[in-house]
Amino acid sequence: MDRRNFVKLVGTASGGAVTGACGRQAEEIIPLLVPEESVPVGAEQWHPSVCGECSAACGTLARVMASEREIEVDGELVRQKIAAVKKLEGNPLDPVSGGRLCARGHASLQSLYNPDRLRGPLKRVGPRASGQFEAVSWDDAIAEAARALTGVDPDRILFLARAREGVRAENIARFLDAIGTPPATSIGVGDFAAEREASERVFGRSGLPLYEIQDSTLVLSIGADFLGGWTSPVLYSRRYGHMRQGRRELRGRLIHAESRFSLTAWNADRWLPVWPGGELALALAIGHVLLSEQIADAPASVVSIFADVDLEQAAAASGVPVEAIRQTASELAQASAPVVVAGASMVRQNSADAVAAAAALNWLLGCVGKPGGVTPPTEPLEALARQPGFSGDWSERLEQAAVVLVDGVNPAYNAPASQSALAGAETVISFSPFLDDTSAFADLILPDHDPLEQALLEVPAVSPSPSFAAAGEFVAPLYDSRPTATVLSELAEAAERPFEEITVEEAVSTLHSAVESAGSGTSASDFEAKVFQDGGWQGQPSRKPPATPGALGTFEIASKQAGVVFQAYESPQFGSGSGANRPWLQELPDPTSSALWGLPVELDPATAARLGLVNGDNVRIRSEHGALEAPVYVNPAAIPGVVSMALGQGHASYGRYASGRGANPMVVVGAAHDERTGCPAMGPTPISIEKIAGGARLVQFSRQDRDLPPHRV
Amino acid sequence: MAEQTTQQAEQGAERTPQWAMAIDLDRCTGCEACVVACASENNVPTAGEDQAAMGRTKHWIRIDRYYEGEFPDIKVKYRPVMCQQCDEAPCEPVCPVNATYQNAEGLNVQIYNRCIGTRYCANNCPYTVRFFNWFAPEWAAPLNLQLNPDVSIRPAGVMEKCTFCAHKIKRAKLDADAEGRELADGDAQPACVQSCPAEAMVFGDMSDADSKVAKQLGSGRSGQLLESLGTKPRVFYLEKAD
Amino acid sequence: MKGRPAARAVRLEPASAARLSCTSLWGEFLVSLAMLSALLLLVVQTASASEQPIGFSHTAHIEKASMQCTDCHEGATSRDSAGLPSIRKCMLCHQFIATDLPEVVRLSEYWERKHEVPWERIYGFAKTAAVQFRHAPHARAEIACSQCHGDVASMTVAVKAVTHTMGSCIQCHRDNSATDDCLACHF
Amino acid sequence: MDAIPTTALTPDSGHASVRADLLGRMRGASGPYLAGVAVCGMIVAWALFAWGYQIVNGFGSTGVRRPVYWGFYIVNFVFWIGISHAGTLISAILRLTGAEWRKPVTRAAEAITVFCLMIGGLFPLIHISRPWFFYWMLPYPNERLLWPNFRSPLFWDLTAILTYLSGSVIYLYLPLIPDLAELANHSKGAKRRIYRALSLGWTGSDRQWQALERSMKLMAVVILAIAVSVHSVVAYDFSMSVMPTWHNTIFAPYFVVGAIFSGIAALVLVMAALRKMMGLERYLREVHFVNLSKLLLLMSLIWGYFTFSEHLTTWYGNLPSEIRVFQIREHGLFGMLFWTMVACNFVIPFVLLGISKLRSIPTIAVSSAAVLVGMWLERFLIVVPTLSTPPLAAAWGSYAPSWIELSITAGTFAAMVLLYLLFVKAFPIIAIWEYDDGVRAR
Repeated sequence: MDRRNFVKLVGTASGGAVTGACGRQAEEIIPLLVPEESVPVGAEQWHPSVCGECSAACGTLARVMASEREIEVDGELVRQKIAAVKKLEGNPLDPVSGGRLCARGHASLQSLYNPDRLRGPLKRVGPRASGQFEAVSWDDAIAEAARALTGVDPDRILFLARAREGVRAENIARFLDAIGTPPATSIGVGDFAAEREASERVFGRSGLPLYEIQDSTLVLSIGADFLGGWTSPVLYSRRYGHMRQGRRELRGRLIHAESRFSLTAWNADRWLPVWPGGELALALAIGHVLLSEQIADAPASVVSIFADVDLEQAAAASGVPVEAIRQTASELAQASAPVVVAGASMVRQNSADAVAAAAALNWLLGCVGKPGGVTPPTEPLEALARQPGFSGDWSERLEQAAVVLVDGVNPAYNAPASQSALAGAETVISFSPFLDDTSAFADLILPDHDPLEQALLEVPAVSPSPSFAAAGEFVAPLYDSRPTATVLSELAEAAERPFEEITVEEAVSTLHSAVESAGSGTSASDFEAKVFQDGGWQGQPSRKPPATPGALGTFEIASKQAGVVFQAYESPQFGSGSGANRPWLQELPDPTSSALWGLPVELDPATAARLGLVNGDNVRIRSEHGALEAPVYVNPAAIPGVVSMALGQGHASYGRYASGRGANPMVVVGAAHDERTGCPAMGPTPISIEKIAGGARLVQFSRQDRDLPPHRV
Repeated sequence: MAEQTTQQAEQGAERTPQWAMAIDLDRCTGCEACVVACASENNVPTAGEDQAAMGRTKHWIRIDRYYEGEFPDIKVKYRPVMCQQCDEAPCEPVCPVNATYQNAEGLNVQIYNRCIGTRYCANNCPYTVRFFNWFAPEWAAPLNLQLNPDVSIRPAGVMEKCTFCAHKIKRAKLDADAEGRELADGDAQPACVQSCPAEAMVFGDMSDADSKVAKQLGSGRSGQLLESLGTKPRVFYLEKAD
Repeated sequence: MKGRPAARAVRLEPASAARLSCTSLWGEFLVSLAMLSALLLLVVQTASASEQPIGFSHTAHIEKASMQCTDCHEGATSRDSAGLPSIRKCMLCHQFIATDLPEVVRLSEYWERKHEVPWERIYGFAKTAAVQFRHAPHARAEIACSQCHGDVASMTVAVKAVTHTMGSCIQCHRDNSATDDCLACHF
Repeated sequence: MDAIPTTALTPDSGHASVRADLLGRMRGASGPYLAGVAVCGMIVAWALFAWGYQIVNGFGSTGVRRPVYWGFYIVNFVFWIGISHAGTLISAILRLTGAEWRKPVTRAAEAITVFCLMIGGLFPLIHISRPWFFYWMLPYPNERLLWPNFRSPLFWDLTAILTYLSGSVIYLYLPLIPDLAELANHSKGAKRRIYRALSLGWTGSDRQWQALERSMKLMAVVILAIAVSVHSVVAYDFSMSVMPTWHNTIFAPYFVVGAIFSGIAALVLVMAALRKMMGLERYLREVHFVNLSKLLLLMSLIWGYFTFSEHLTTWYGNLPSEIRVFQIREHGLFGMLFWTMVACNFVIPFVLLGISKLRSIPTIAVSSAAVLVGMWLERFLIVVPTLSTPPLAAAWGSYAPSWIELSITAGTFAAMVLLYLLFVKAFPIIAIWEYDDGVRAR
């Protein structure tokens, strides 16, 4: 009972009289500004938009209604009538979302209305990562950023961006061309570098293949948690639903191989627990057994990689018994429409090879380009082909960079080792709308609009047909933020470099000419109107000649690591960590542990028993790279000796809901990476575990892991 | 209920839809999209860590998940659980002020402003799907801009729960009325059903034999949660077919 | 009521209320108590009768300028809420018409400050009542505006001519055989 | 029953001296008495503050949570309503059976009833989160055409408790009338006028005596029925639900037995305290304690039998949802409380009261205190374990009271003591005329 509450309590006794006499509510006394245009009260409008949470780029519909907010204008508090987004739903016309949306998509609304969004550009005043900034004007901020950019060797400028294809990426590419800097790179988060590299080898095409699981009778997924995240969770969930119950009298089956009991493993008829890093061995072993049951005319280059596999050795390395491998292979061989979904939801040191070997199984099964099989990647939309590719040497480039520009990624969180480089760079410029782990290192923060506040055109990572999702502007920006494309053009102007921004409208008309050449017969204006009305465009599924495998290379099976290992994974609700500042997601039970407002370290029961740990005890996890402390959740489905932890918490800075909450598993994982692509790995990392007193609490929505035995014991 | 409604239809009386939901557990992936969609649609506030630690979060819909077996032969059994909209709802008779009742369309209704807060209904709900407003809900500005004006903000001290998105049903009816047509199957979609990526949930009028939900109920896999209690839920689960 | 299944009869039907009320001394006492408090409420309300920032005359606009209610309260027949017009709408005419009237001068003062007129609401429901009122269906049912708002056309500054209580809502719903399901309004 | 020897009364207790003695004890206030009133008053004030805090800040300031939506308040409610059975029931039974030894005991018992009901009846008000709408539970004609739900056990509760309270007030008041007249004769000024008014013109005529006797007999019968029904209705709050182990046919009689059991224990404790503090050894003699202890032992046995039956049937029935509650209640955290309850309610009374050598006023008082603790625990173990283990395991939870509930609980015990302290100074705690009667009968 503090003083404030006491006053409140005493106040209620006499309070009735006061409010009764007052008559008018406080909100009516604050003047209401005349709006720019009238927003009808009590009427709803639906505007198409594009979800910016993950690479799937789902087309969405935003429900917009009149609302009111209080702002300060010239020191006076006034009310302002605004159009506010009330809800997001999937856009039924969008080929990816099909009118559906995942938890993260719904919660992206809390990015738009997050109380911790930056109100305008900021300039650092304290030491790096101290969080001390002062507000500056856009003019000053841009002038200062331009000075920083012009003063250095263009090769020492590094632009870190999200791996998303679209107008934004195109503008970034144009800007970097203008200042003579190498292309932007993503940081190995959500860019599926391993999958893309494997696709080049296995299907001879760049991009991501599309798995037609909706028509499959048996799906084997190796390393791809396609229901809990991965490339396009909504699209694959829709297809999964159809596979199970969408066809008359035909129920597809799912076998899932992963080192974690993920959402996809939940749904599988059988889960093959693979030792982390053993996915390659498993794929090779299954292929080897399939060869003996040869069912399709597979290209020789594919057959060769499976021919010389030592089954016993591969089984040992994967942690899956030979018997289970044989059974899985024979089920695949017998299935009428099998498919192998190959992915690396958790990147390993051999992920590109593992994905390639798993994807190559589809050649053995003869399901490449078949219904219910896998469709090799289609050609990207030419006008927008320039997405920030992932370059494996990004961290070295970061070390040497004088100026670092960061847009849409959070290296300080996802690759904690990069913090020293960020701290050492001459200038760090961030476009983040939040004071997150990385923008805390920035000298200048030039906050972007929220995706819902700007025109967008994005190309989904995978789509049933060539398509893009597009959105016009429909709500006014809440704050003094600016779209990054505009800022880039202003930067180029200030630096006196030739830069021509491509707007979404221009991109649409460029794309129209591409479509027109295919003979669609619509006029440019009709096309544009339809794009913005429907929220995008989709073409006919391409009928390219069947793909052929490229050079697959050699595959080496590494033996299983001994001891207890640690792996990090992208949680279904927080993704790579960006969801942590949405209260809805913080209060959404973690599927595995049912944890709220925090994420535990997941241990198997045997290891937990050995260390004397029960749910809620705190541990210190130590690897050669670093240590973290977190509460424990004893996961009945964890592989003995494999300790997992979801990404999401452990932000040093990310607003009131995420800052200082929980631990960042990447601290322990360290800087290991996929050897072919350089993509940062998420384990396995050898660790030691030690029980500690006190620490953070484990808040669970449901504390019962099991439906208790129905009868007395 | 259903029989009577059929009779009415035969007599040509004005049709009263009988709302029901079917959840296909063979499709449900446990992704929790419905949980956030529900919170977004229905102005369900978050409780914060301290209150969550006490078990005071509000999840009008939740995923109950239970592990079965031991590693490596482990399975997980899960299902979305929301107010089951029982025909014989145990929560209804115990409320001393009639703040909760079943309406003619089979909705188990909670009238917020009638509630005096005995919390008896929540105790007597075998599904534990009723949630109490321990404090007045708060949204840090500008999160309040998201609030749906179609759904009342519940004051402190009253009970709340899944309404089958009664406001969306209402809206669908008014829209149909304004357009001078009958309510069609699929016009009214609760937020959870609308969002479900795996299309596991179907909602509609179970007294209409042609509705999607009626067809799902006849699929042979249909059952109810805690069926033996005789609460006659309007939420039907189509069990996994393996 | 026709569409209600018989099983619902078990539920408390407010019909029984009419029968029970006023049959006992106890009832009479309470009714007189209620009347007394209603009177008191009326006195209090009249005493604190709202003063609008601008003495807007409904009569002048309806009778003299032959405007319709829906010219300003646009949503009254088509949307959830009738809506108060923005000053933008007032100024469409009053930039040119009757600019010298003192009330119009006050209006343009607001306009110059870019502020809406802080009209005082005279109808509406307390937030705690959790009432979701929709204008459109009432308009479709051909309920005249005056039924709930009185004869506004003859008023200068609108005054609360009809007290909206749950009793008055229910009474009208019953008279018109509209639904008396609580959920019709409270959700 | 009337074979109880009246020799328990001292031979020298003449009419005049008894009257003078008992009236004398009402006058003046010692230091410890005033200190007691002050301390209790402060605790009650603190509890009222806690209640206010709860109302202003929201019900969330208590420790109640999902799924344990009922906590200490309902436990206290059942506990106090249970104790309230002390008076009326015991005094009515003894009055109807003509047990002469009852005479110094009845007033103390009846006062317990009224005070406990006042306190217990307050708990539903404290327990609901919007107490300002409490009147919605009353059936009154209103323009909204809304009625309370007559099917709700909580409505039955309200009806039953209001009936019981009014009945027991009358039952306490009737035998007070002759004493009030006596008091009026012995006091002056305003006090005299008040006592005079309260005595309703009592002159002591034969007609009045007959009317009093008749109405008391009638009230004794009526109150017996009400008392049994009240606690049955309290039990129905639980047994009408669908919750595992609550939905139980044994609950109504089980609760009535428990109520009488705790009522006797409370009465014994109050008597022991009065005897010690007011020096009433002359009136409240060992025989009263011994007789009551026999009743207590009997109730302990019946309680033990009911508890055994309840648990046996649950265990044997082995219904999945019930057996979980059973397990959670008999083991672990709740298990400790459970076995404490068994010790308090059965083992201690059985040993201390069953073995005649051990039976004395102190041991009887100790057993009674144990029984009160045990019975409070019993109610806690009925309310909380069931609620924390609802049928769907995913919704299981726990409960711990906050300072608010603890303060209010402490406050109600203080309120009980306070009311009693005030009562003994305003009214003779032993019915003078009845006692007189007893003496005269001898």
